Amino acid sequence: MEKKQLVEAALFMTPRPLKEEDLSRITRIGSLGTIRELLAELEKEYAERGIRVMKTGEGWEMQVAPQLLPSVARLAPYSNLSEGCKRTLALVVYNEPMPQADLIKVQGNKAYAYVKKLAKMGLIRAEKVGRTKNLHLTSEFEAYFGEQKDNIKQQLEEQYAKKKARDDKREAKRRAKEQAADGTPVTAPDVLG
Amino acid sequence: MEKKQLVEAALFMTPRPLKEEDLSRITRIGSLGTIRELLAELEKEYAERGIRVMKTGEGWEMQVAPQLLPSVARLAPYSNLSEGCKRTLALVVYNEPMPQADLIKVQGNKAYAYVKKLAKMGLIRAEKVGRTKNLHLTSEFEAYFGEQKDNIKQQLEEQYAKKKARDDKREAKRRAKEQAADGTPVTAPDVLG
Amino acid sequence: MDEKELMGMITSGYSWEQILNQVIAWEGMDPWDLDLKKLSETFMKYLSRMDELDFAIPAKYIIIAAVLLRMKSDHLHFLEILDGQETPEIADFDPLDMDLEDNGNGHKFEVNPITSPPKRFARRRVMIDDLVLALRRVMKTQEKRVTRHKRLADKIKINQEDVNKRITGLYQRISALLKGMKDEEVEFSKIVPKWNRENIVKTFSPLMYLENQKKVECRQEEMFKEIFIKRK
Repeated sequence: MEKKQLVEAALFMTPRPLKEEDLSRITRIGSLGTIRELLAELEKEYAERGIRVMKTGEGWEMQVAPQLLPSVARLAPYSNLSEGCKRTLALVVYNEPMPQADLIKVQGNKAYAYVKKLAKMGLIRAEKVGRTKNLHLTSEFEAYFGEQKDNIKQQLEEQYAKKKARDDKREAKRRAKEQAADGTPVTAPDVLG
Repeated sequence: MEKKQLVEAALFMTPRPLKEEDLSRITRIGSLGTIRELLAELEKEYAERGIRVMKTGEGWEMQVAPQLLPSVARLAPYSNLSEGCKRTLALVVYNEPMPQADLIKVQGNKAYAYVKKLAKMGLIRAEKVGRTKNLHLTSEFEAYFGEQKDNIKQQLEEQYAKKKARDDKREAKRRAKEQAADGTPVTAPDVLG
Repeated sequence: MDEKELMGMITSGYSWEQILNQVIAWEGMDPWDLDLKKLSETFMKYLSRMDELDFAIPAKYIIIAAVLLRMKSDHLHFLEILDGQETPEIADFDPLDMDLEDNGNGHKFEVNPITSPPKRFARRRVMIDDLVLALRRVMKTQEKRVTRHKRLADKIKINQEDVNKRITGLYQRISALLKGMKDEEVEFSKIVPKWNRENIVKTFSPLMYLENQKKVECRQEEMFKEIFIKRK
């Protein structure tokens, strides 16, 4: 009985899916057979509950029953990140270690508040380098997204490259059209005008 | 049935305790009476499990059963108390009943906020003694740790003594090494310098 | 403002208005065009130094600090609105190329904000182990504080045996000075042989004994300023 509770507690606590071997190590239950039996029991016991014990490609985890997710998703701790914070986070992913000064150049002074908020949440940390600060991602960041930061970075880069390609194409089309219309190159409008 | 699952899912998802009113809003179950009934059912259903549905001064939450926590704690390194609050709580356990004035001497004025937070959680309570206050541990504190406070105190004292002995030994070694290195005792830097 | 000026200000016992005036003068600011950022920063520096040295910080100072910071933040916000067009905004930024100087080529790129999945993140309860560590850290801080005070005290060694000698010596010196000057009061600064920390302490402590024994009477009109000593 105690053993099953231990497996249950581990699944509840972990921020990422656990393999049967991980569970064996954590619970000190040597036999993988026993682990599998306990998992099967738990899966069954939770089948009709609001939370589920389920196996995904990465291992075993506890999740909200899928049909209930929309109702409770906003309770998740980081879903309330503002757009600004998300951008700060994206920039740090791209450029880690990112000098805070560069971030401020890009996002303006409000970025100080984003950095503070993200640091408080434990997603990034600032490291003093001489008189300036460098921003790094934390292990909590990885735990939260459930992936290595390099993977997240790669995904972002791919998404970005696709978006840029689309934008470039659209821009090229627009220019071609404009040039065809009056034959003169377009100049930027006077800012003061 | 669906209603209870929703409450369960919300308790699972939330990073902070939820009040009955919060749960009513999230689940769109208007009646607080119904919410309370569902919570009582859940509390009972989880009573023997590896995770528990429990109430503190701040509201309802789902947590690992206290006696299993040490086995799975390292899966989630982030606790729900700030460093300052942890220090206050440790001092109160160590010195109960602890005069609030003594606490302020050690932790400074910020300790007022920690006392307030811990009192709100129901872990400590302040008792007026003449013009000052004494801080005590509560029965909720015992429920939180799943042990009698005398046991907790004893464990804290023993573990602390061990840790201090280790630290002192290390410090003595370091000093001996330093003195051997240059033969002169180390002096503090000038305060104004 | 350097450390010496800061210390001078702390021991001056100035009001907050006087301190702000001093900061403005020292930093060479134009009173009609104040650098709020600098002003609030220096004032905060002043407060934190006071705090470090264990001086009581008047509540008024804290209010002033809060007002200054508020003004500073309002000001920054205002600036942001003002030059919003010139601030390189996120939209102009190519995340793969941090060359910020060269982003005026007409292309507008969006950084994909990270989308946060609705994922739970367990925060566990505190265990006894956590309390042990917390207790150790708080005790260590306390130990350090005590050692620091002790080290400071050690720097000025007062030999208990000659305390009495020094009390009588000081009393004679005060009497002689008062007689010689044909005056009622003598200033503390005149009875300290050489104005340094050690001598100040070595004169001040027997003076307190004399005051306690009701042999002299001391008065001080302003904190940290001159002490006037009278025989009783």
